[in-house]
Amino acid sequence: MVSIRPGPVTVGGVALDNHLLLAAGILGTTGSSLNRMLSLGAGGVVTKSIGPYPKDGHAGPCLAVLDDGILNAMGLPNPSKEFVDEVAPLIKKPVMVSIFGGNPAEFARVAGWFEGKVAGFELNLSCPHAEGYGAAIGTDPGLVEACTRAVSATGVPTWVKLTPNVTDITSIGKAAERGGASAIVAINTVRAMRISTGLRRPVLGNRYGGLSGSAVFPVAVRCVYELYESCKIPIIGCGGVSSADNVIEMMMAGASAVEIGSAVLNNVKIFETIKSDLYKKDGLSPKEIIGCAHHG
Amino acid sequence: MVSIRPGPVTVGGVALDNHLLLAAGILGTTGSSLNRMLSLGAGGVVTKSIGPYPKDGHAGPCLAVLDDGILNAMGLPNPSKEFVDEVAPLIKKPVMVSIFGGNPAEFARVAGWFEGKVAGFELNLSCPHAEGYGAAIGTDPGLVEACTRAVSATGVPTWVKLTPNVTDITSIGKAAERGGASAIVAINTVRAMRISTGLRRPVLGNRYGGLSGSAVFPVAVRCVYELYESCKIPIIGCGGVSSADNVIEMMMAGASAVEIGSAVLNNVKIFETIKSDLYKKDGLSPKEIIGCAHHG
Amino acid sequence: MPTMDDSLSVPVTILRVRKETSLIRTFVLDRSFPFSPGQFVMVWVPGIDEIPMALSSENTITVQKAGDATTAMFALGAGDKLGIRGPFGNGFTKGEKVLAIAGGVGAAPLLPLARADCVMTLLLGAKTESELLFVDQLDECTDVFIATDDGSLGFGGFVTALMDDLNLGVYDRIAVCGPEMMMRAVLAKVEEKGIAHKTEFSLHRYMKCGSGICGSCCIDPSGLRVCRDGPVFSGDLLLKSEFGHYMRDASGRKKNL
Amino acid sequence: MPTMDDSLSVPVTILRVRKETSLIRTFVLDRSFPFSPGQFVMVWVPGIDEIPMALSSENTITVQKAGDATTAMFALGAGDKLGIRGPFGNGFTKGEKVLAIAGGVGAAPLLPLARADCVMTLLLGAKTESELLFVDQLDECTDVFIATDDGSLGFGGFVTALMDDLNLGVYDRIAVCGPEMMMRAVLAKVEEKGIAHKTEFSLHRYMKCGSGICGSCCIDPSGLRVCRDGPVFSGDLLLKSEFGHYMRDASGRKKNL
Ligand SMILES: Cc1cc2nc3c(=O)[nH]c(=O)nc-3n(C[C@H](O)[C@H](O)[C@H](O)COP(=O)(O)OP(=O)(O)OC[C@H]3O[C@@H](n4cnc5c(N)ncnc54)[C@H](O)[C@@H]3O)c2cc1C
Ligand SMILES: Cc1cc2nc3c(=O)[nH]c(=O)nc-3n(C[C@H](O)[C@H](O)[C@H](O)COP(=O)(O)OP(=O)(O)OC[C@H]3O[C@@H](n4cnc5c(N)ncnc54)[C@H](O)[C@@H]3O)c2cc1C
Ligand SMILES: Cc1cc2nc3c(=O)[nH]c(=O)nc-3n(C[C@H](O)[C@H](O)[C@H](O)COP(=O)(O)O)c2cc1C
Ligand SMILES: Cc1cc2nc3c(=O)[nH]c(=O)nc-3n(C[C@H](O)[C@H](O)[C@H](O)COP(=O)(O)O)c2cc1C
Ligand code: FES
Ligand code: FES
Repeated sequence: MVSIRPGPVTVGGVALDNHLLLAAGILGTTGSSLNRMLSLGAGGVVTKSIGPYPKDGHAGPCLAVLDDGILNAMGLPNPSKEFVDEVAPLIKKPVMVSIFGGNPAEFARVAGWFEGKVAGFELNLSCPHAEGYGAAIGTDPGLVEACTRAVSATGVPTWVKLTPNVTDITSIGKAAERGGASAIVAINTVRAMRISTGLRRPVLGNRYGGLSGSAVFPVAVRCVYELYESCKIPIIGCGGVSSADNVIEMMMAGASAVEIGSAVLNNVKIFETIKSDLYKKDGLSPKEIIGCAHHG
Repeated sequence: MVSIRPGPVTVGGVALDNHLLLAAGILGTTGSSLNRMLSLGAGGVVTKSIGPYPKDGHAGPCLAVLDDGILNAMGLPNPSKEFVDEVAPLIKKPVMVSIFGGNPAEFARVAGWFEGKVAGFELNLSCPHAEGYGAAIGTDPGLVEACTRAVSATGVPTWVKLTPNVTDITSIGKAAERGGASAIVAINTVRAMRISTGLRRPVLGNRYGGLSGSAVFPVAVRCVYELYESCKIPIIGCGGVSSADNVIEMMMAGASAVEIGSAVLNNVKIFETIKSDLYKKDGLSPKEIIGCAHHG
Repeated sequence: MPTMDDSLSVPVTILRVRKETSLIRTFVLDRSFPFSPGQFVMVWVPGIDEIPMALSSENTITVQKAGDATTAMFALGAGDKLGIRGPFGNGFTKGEKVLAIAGGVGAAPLLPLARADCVMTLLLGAKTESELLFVDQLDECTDVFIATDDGSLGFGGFVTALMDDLNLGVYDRIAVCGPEMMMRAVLAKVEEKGIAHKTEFSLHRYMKCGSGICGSCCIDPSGLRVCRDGPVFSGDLLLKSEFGHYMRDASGRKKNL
Repeated sequence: MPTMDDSLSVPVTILRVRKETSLIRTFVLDRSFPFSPGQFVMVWVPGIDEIPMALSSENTITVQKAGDATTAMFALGAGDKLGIRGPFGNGFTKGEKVLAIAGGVGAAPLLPLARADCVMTLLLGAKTESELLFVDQLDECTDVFIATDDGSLGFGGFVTALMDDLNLGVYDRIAVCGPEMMMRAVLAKVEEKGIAHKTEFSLHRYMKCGSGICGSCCIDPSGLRVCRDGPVFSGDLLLKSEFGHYMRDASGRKKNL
């Protein structure tokens, strides 16, 4: 097992406690659950995606647990502006607010609420199952660039999270880079569906959903690898990471840090578990690992 | 468990022995292995993809077996025209020749070799890891339409196999339909990568590969469901099918038949296994099942 | 490479529907789910929504009409189908001598606890006699004391008042389920008596995933998940919490009780 | 949802390389792979290719220089890394009294069979004395008879000729591995004597996946997969087959032997 040396971590303008962040939408609806995940070892946390208006999300079922992944269609439920009060007590902690909107102005508006109160922004340009939001925008390089610019103009570190549901993810990554992103997060969920043969209908209320967890890990590694070959800003790997070796693999593909979501399902202490395997005093420098699979 | 009534099966102009076909590239390099799979219960077989020139394929490793799928990058090895002799002894059996080429003329040329000798053609417009072939063409609706027309003009049943690695698979499905396809096959593998952390390089010789098996089943179901909503020609579901319930699920999504590939890895008798669970004398009519998840 | 064996919703067929009170019905399912009393399932009402419901026995859920999904359920009858995921959550800690306190449909998870033969005494409350849930079934397995708000049966007043007539020292555990205001009153009382630590409350919070991942059911200030770390929490833990003060709606906004 | 536990290639480090003959080297690995004699592994030579190799012991492969990948391996030494998948395939059927027949590097899978203590007699052939593989190791565990094409050691001629001096009726099984023309000659001989059914041959075919899925190693007319249904096949099955006549190259085209 390859392990890495502990040390200070700064990625895309944000100082983290370690290389592992809680992914957006996972136990990220309240300040106290975000705080709990920080105290359970997350090196940083990304909040539930916050939009310009409160949303209840899709009718249930919102989630199906598969053998090797999770299928979900929450529908971006969020308290909107009231969320400012949730993250206020976490000021100075490595908290990234995930943001979504229908156009650059909405992105800028939501970002404005949180300026000075969080470590950075993560733009959700990638949720595959909310009409008019997320991937509806994130598949269009022009819109991606414009939304990114609208937020990066604040000077606050701005990460852009990409959807894998495109013909060429690098064209979207480059658009984010042009828009002033300080880092790219790849990937959000893969558009998918399961059907209940007993009930003869899709298992999610929204019919379509997004696949996450181990099943998408090889897709996420591929996206990170492709982006590393075409973008210069740091990449945060996300999708199916559930072990220290998965973290190393993401890093070798080109990730400077990783986000973890679905693996929390089986183990709410996953951050502690991975950290104890990942970090060794005699481990390698992360620099030696990041992107090394490109030089073979 | 939902089961179906046995009976004659004709899909996209091709008469099959049952609803289950061997997917392209799986034990499809020789006439005798295709024949073996027919005698092991496949209702039809699709050959290895055949191109205009012989190809050795990529340097190895060509395949990695994952926990819930297979990652492969064979690189379209094929004997080209000599393959005519392989399928000749199988005339009158439900054999579909998979074809690839770099342009409509090449597709037509390869198809010409097999006219009158096979039950139909399946166009590989979807292999995610061969430069200039497969998905390189299959992501462009104009080229898909032209290649399809070049082959469907023969009057021989022409199935078009789609890649899921596009922003909108329905636009490609509709292009195939316009080009005169008699059926759509969805999906080919999902572009992916794994890295050996021990050897610090991608596990495949070609670096990038295609993911198949259980991991992609929810992606395949989604694609079939989307295509059913936008195309009129029959759909053949493919991707991660490994049980009779998976077959029913694909059918409910809109598939008139299914292809099975990776599941052969663990069980070369998978066709017999599934058939004995799938078909019951008192089962439902397939008509009642196909697409029923759209009416809920 | 294993073949898929997912934990998707299990389709179940409703065998029959029992009218318990004017607002509460029990749905008898054709399938049993081994569970611990206090655990719940996510009930998928096809085409409508998926909602959390305690198991009132291995193959029943007992539902109070509250809004969209429960109203849709009330239109279902024998032969209709539901999807069930679960059981989820922790359930009540078993004890030797348990006092159970139920308000309204809160009797649903307490009936199987009483049937597990460890409940010495059960206090059962409702607005009025006709809304009392499971009186006969509970009578069969434990010592039941009744309170109704309007005094139509038993003590006239809140179920919490019945606690004053009991020697609470006799019980090793106290299990509570009912409307949050009623549970808050119980918590105040046990805190006063210094026995909050042996009390357990089954919480109701808005749930989307039921699997401990989405965060919609987390409570302040611990951040614990009602669906996974609960729904049963010790009184101690709830003392300095949102419990009894506010909860969150589907969007995550706070709603005062 | 299990955490991933894939059967990806295992990285191994070469501990040392032993020169066996001018064309054959044994690579000693830092990791053991429990196997049955006759099983093989897919050896990933990083940056070059992945090729099938029999295990000559739990932690060794014995490689003859043949082309790109094997030549690249010959440039590797202690400390260099390879990837290993497997073991794959069926291996030889064990017997009480086995006759083993080895030609050239074909001795590699037969050495562990001899070491498993069931080989009574082993016929070992090569072009010339210096190309004989594992003479000392085999001598230690079985009765070895030698043939060289040039007569530099033992019988002068093909190893098949040594069979004529033996009472083949004594053996319950015959295990064969070597160049295909040599194996074909053995098959002709055992067919003639009516004992093809107790003979097993380890086949070499072009392999891409090694896992029984791609089809590149299938043999006519059975369509059986050398990597999965073999590499060891009974002489009976091979009698009316492509064996000894043709094989397929990387593209799937037939090549006559
Ligand atoms: C662990 C658990 C066990 C439960 N067990 C039972 C039970 O055994 N029997 C029973 O009748 N009810 C039970 N409930 C409450 C039940 O889930 C809600 O009544 C139901 O979700 C309402 O759905 P609806 O669509 O009919 O109402 P809605 O239209 O969604 O809302 C109607 C009212 O119910 C409230 N509500 C809605 N959803 C929830 C929710 N998920 N949790 C809490 N309150 C909600 C709303 O705030 C609103 O005031 C339980 C809840 C939880 C969390
Ligand atoms: C089950 C099995 C076990 C084997 N065990 C051993 C062993 O223990 N020791 C050993 O030295 N060799 C063994 N081989 C043969 C070995 O796999 C080939 O020599 C090797 O693949 C050649 O690779 P290359 O790149 O060096 O040669 P290439 O450049 O690929 O080709 C050189 C020559 O070898 C032939 N060849 C290439 N690949 C294969 C292949 N996969 N199978 C058969 N012939 C091939 C070619 O037709 C050509 O004539 C085994 C083969 C199989 C199928
Ligand atoms: C229940 C759930 C909710 C999610 N909500 C969001 C969200 O609000 N915003 C977002 O950008 N991604 C969201 N995601 C996607 C995750 O952040 C992550 O990109 C994806 O799950 C892949 O990572 P994983 O395999 O580690 O879960 C959600 C995922 C899940 C499972
Ligand atoms: C080893 C291997 C080789 C393949 N070769 C081809 C091919 O030549 N042509 C093609 O259209 N698809 C090819 N495929 C894709 C399969 O036909 C199928 O679309 C895919 O594997 C998904 O189905 P499955 O999950 O049942 O395997 C190949 C897949 C595998 C695993
Ligand atoms: S309902 Fe999702 S975490 Fe509890
Ligand atoms: S090498 Fe692929 S089937 Fe044998």
